[in-house]
Amino acid sequence: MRQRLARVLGGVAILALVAGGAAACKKEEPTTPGGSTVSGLKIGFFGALTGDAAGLVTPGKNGAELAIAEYNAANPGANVTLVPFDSQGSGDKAAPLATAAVADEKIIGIVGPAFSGESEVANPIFDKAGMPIITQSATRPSLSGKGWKIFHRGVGNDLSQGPAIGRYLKDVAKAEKVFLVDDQSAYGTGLRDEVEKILGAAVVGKDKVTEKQVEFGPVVTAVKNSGATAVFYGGYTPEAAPFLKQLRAGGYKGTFIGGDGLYDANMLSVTGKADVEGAVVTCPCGPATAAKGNFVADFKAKFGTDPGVYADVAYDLTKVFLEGFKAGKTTRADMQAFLGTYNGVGTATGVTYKWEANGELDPAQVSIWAFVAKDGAWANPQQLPKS
Amino acid sequence: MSERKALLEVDNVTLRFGGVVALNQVDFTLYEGEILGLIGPNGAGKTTCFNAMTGVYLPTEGQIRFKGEQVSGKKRNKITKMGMARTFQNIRLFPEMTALENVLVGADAHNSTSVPTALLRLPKHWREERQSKARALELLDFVGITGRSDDLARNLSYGDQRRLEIARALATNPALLCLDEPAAGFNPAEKVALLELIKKIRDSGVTVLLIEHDMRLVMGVTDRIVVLEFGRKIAEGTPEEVRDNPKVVAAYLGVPDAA
Amino acid sequence: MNFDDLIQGFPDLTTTGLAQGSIYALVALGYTLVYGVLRLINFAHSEVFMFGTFAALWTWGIMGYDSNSTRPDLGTALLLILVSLVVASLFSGGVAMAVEAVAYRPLRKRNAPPLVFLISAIGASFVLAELMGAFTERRQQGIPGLLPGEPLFSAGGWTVYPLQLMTFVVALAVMFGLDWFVAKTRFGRGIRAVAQDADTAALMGVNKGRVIALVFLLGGLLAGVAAVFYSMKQGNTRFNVGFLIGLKAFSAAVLGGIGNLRGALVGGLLLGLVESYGAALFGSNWTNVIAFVVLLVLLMFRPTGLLGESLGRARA
Amino acid sequence: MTTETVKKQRWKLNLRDRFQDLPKPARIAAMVVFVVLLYLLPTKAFYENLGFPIPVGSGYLPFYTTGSDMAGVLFQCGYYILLALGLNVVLGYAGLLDLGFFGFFAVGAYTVALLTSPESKLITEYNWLESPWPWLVTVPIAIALAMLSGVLLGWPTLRLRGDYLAIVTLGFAEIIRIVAKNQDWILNGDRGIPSVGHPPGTWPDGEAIFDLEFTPYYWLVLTVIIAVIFLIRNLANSRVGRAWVAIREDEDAAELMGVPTFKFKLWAFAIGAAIGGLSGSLWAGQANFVNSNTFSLENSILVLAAVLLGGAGSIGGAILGGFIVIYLPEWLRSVGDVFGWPTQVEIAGIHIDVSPTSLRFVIFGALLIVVMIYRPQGLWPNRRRAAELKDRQKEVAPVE
Repeated sequence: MRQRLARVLGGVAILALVAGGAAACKKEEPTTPGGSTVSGLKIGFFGALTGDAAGLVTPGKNGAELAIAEYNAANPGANVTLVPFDSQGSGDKAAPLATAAVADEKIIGIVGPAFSGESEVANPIFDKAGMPIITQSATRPSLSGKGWKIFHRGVGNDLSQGPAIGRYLKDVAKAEKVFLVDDQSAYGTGLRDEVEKILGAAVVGKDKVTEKQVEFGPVVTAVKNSGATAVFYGGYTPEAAPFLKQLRAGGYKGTFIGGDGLYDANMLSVTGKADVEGAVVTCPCGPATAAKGNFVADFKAKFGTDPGVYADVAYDLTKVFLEGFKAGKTTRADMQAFLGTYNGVGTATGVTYKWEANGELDPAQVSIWAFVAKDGAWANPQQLPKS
Repeated sequence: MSERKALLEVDNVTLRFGGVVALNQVDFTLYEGEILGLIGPNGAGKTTCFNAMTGVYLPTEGQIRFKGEQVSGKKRNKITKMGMARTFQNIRLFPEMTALENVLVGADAHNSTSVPTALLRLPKHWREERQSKARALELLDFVGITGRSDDLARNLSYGDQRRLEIARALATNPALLCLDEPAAGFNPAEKVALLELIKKIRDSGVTVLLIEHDMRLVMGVTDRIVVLEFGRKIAEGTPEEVRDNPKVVAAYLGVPDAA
Repeated sequence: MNFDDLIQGFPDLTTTGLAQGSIYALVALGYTLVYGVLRLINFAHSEVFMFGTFAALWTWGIMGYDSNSTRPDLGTALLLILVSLVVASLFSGGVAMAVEAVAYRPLRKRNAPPLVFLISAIGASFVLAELMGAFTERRQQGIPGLLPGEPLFSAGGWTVYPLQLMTFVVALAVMFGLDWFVAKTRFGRGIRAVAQDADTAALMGVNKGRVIALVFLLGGLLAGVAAVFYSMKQGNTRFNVGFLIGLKAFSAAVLGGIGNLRGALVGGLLLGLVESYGAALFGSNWTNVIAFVVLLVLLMFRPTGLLGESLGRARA
Repeated sequence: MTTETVKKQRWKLNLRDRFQDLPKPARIAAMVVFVVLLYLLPTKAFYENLGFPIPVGSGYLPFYTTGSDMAGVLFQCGYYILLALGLNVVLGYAGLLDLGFFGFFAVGAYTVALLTSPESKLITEYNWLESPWPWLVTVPIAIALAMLSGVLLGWPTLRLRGDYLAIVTLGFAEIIRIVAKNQDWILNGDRGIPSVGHPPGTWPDGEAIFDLEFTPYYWLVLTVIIAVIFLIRNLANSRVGRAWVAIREDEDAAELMGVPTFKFKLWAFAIGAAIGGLSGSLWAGQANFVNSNTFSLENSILVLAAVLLGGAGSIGGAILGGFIVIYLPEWLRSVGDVFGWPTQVEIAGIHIDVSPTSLRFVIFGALLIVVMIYRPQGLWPNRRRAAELKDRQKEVAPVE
């Protein structure tokens, strides 16, 4: 009996496969061959959409989806689609996905790869195929030095932000005893190194945490024992929020500062209004503009949640590609050329996107701003001096 | 048989588990070429004694010497290699291996093929494999389960499993074969066949230590008998001597089993 | 190596360690109960715990408390905790029983070998975690601080917070309750009977299926209790929090002697303390390494854990 | 009932026994054809000529993973199959439950990365090396180091009983990962080691064979798998294999029959580790970049699932299992659009992503449960195991 059931299941599976083939037959090609139409173009989104790191990347994918939905609504018949490439954040999955993305000729550009590690694997493949990419969150400085022509970075790298945080602590917060914590990610460590260079002897203690860590009791104890008046956290919201919460619960009352990895709504909501109050984040992106107000509201309307980390950046970068489509850049080469000369301000982030030859944002355009959590919102934008 | 050579000496062995004394100064010697019966009522310490000999337990006091060498504390597989093999009271074959493979595991005790040799199929592998296989088939034949070499051990009949266990033990080329209640669960006809087999084994030059419950079997085949009760040796001698020993009669033959 | 931190912070590290260890112990009991009865590492137990954290989060949300709320007064806080304890326990217990019914019972009926259970458990764990991930969009969600944030007690560098005390006390109470339950009640006898010898117990009239379901329910209830305290302590939860806690709790169970209820308590607390001290000494990123090295070394010398195994032989 | 039994036997005859009954040349010919087919798997044309009608311009092909490069997926399958083969020696033959098997993969991958990358800290910081070594030279070193780590792990731990061994091995893999995670040490943590060397060789036109294109890597790993299968079979059908099975069946009896159990358990660990390390070194040769993200515990679990899904103790099972755990989730990426499955549903104002891509692990997990319930011996079981499990099922389950 069981055997029979098992065989029936097997049969069903085979039928499903065949049906897959048959269903595929029924599908008709939506666009006419010849390529005169701009309908049906695709943008890839490359990053961890499932797995542990997905929380850092899915908001960005939603941002990109929002941008495309808005574009399709405004341009009937454009029919742009977003193709997600779920790398699970790990290098071993990234390469076949990149190869598949390259193979789909309708894909004209890629937003991502989200992390620096997978960038190292995927970007050579994109480069060989001439597929323009703009990453929203891979901030490892060395990525721009690898000679990839297609590489564009939509945010400042670690070198632009780290020193600014250090100077903020030194000059604005006037902290004399600083405790540095990082999450051992390339991003977190990169920032910590730069901050440490600026602060020098003011660093009274250091500790490392690790991704997915939830218990920060020993770090809290160490911070309190060091007598630090400021804590720098290099890393992302998922660990920073509980860490800050436990710091406050442990009676720590000093400054808490982090980079743009913490600049998102989750940092506010997960930590909670009371505990996050006074926390400072920096970001190589501008303060809220009127347009940005729309972004947050639109995002919430579409997805039912506040935009998470990098949602705004991905939204703006997707729009850069969409502008390219609008300008008739429907091949990868055209798009690459288009990005090379692009100069415009993102509506969600307020960043001016203008790329140098190596793919970095024009340093003149990168300004680092600091925001302070106040009443459950990021407030008091303040531009930090460049040196 | 005037100059008898000692093969196994159990020298004043005491074994305690916590407060329980399982063996109390047990002392006997096993000579080459004989069949020695180790008997006693249930719980007398037969299997414990057995386990101490084969290295499963370490005696608390006393010594066990095999071919003049101390056994206690040696690794169990080393003891087997020295020439002591055993079967189990509750059959412990490798159920998912074929009968032939079971015997081969025993034969492997004296082979030295290890990973590098097997990996590259060096000549040594082939030679040992050929020799062992021939020997194993011979042994299956010897114990009388010739045709079943490719059957899984678990699929053999109970009696064949017992025989296979003996073949597996013989494959290790023992000087001493210890049989732990080999006739348990047998009908009279099977017991007779087993008796013949045990004699045949002895005639092939292997000394046999037989732990048995069935008096008739023990009387019929053994040269000498050692009787244990409550962990102590209460008698030792030829079957006739033992049978007439009042202590034994009281302790053992009085029980219903004697019938 | 940072001995200063260890010495200076010793009292505080001890309290944090014990509070964390209490949570490990509660989860470890779930592993130990199931292992004691079925000789099975219930891999999906970590997800049962994770569902508990969300049950607590949603309960508080429905009652009007999210991470942005101000702390309620003590009475309200206790009420909230009580309600969430009930809801989360029942929810986790239900999930645990569902896992048993879907992933294990059919295998038991077929008398499958232990490794097959392990894979089924891994499958169940994937399904539960990823379903919750899809349902919550893999977002981390904040959990309100309920108990007063001021120290209960602070003297000479030793601070104790209400939550820490409560975690510890409740965990101990629950565990003594369980110990009593297993030792003294009819159900408990059934559990011990099945743990010792399932077949004989069945012959003696113990309903094995019901005992096993009960064991899963108990494990789930305890995981739910742990989930509530964990949620309050960490102040957030996510679909993937189960794995690490599960791993630690399982280690704790092994440390104490798997299958042994008191062993789970001892193992949990010990692991909490070791991690706390170790993190101060070597840095928090080495926490897991320290935990595993301690486990390894201990198993070298006591191969069946501190208190030895066996639920069946737990003293009546 | 009887007809069913008869039918089943005939069905069985058709598959396995009939193959066995073929004359030897025919068997060899069939194997050769099969192997050639395996080498053709990455080519898209192969799927277009499978007999399914192919729609013009449609993205979907039956069995082809359109969401991810087919050759790339096959290469991943390849090194997972190797891992599964390695774990199969440890778990399937010797019966040792190793939950941290991916740790050996990490050892292999890092060894290759450290020795072949010009940006390795061995060169840039410690000056141990003058210049990077070629990939081919580092592979044996990687295997040897993985083997060594297997022995070092096994030496103290193999005395432990099954479940304890499981947790200890789990701990081992976790320790490797945390050590790898540490930025300041030689492995460079999350920043990783870029520009890892590739296998040697150039096409006639001077282009490197092993570059970004996946197909050659797949061919390489396939060749290695075939070689490894031969070697494992050599072991399995020898004194070593018999000793392993005997240990798995009854360790005490095996020892009393003269099997040096500890030695052979250690060998099983070492062989498994070596294959794991080999797999890691092949992956590193392709990956170009190695960092700590790859070595999560979930991967160890996945390998374990592969072995048991396929059928422990069976080489064919390990291959099938290793293939399925990678291929199935990847294939699911591409089937969603075909059936018109919605990508999102809204329940009570919450948007839930229900695309097969996002739910593929739910599906995979459910499949694990279903397979274990209906085929506990695995999909392609060792014949003996299957027999044993059937017997177990027949034994009366106690009254519930």
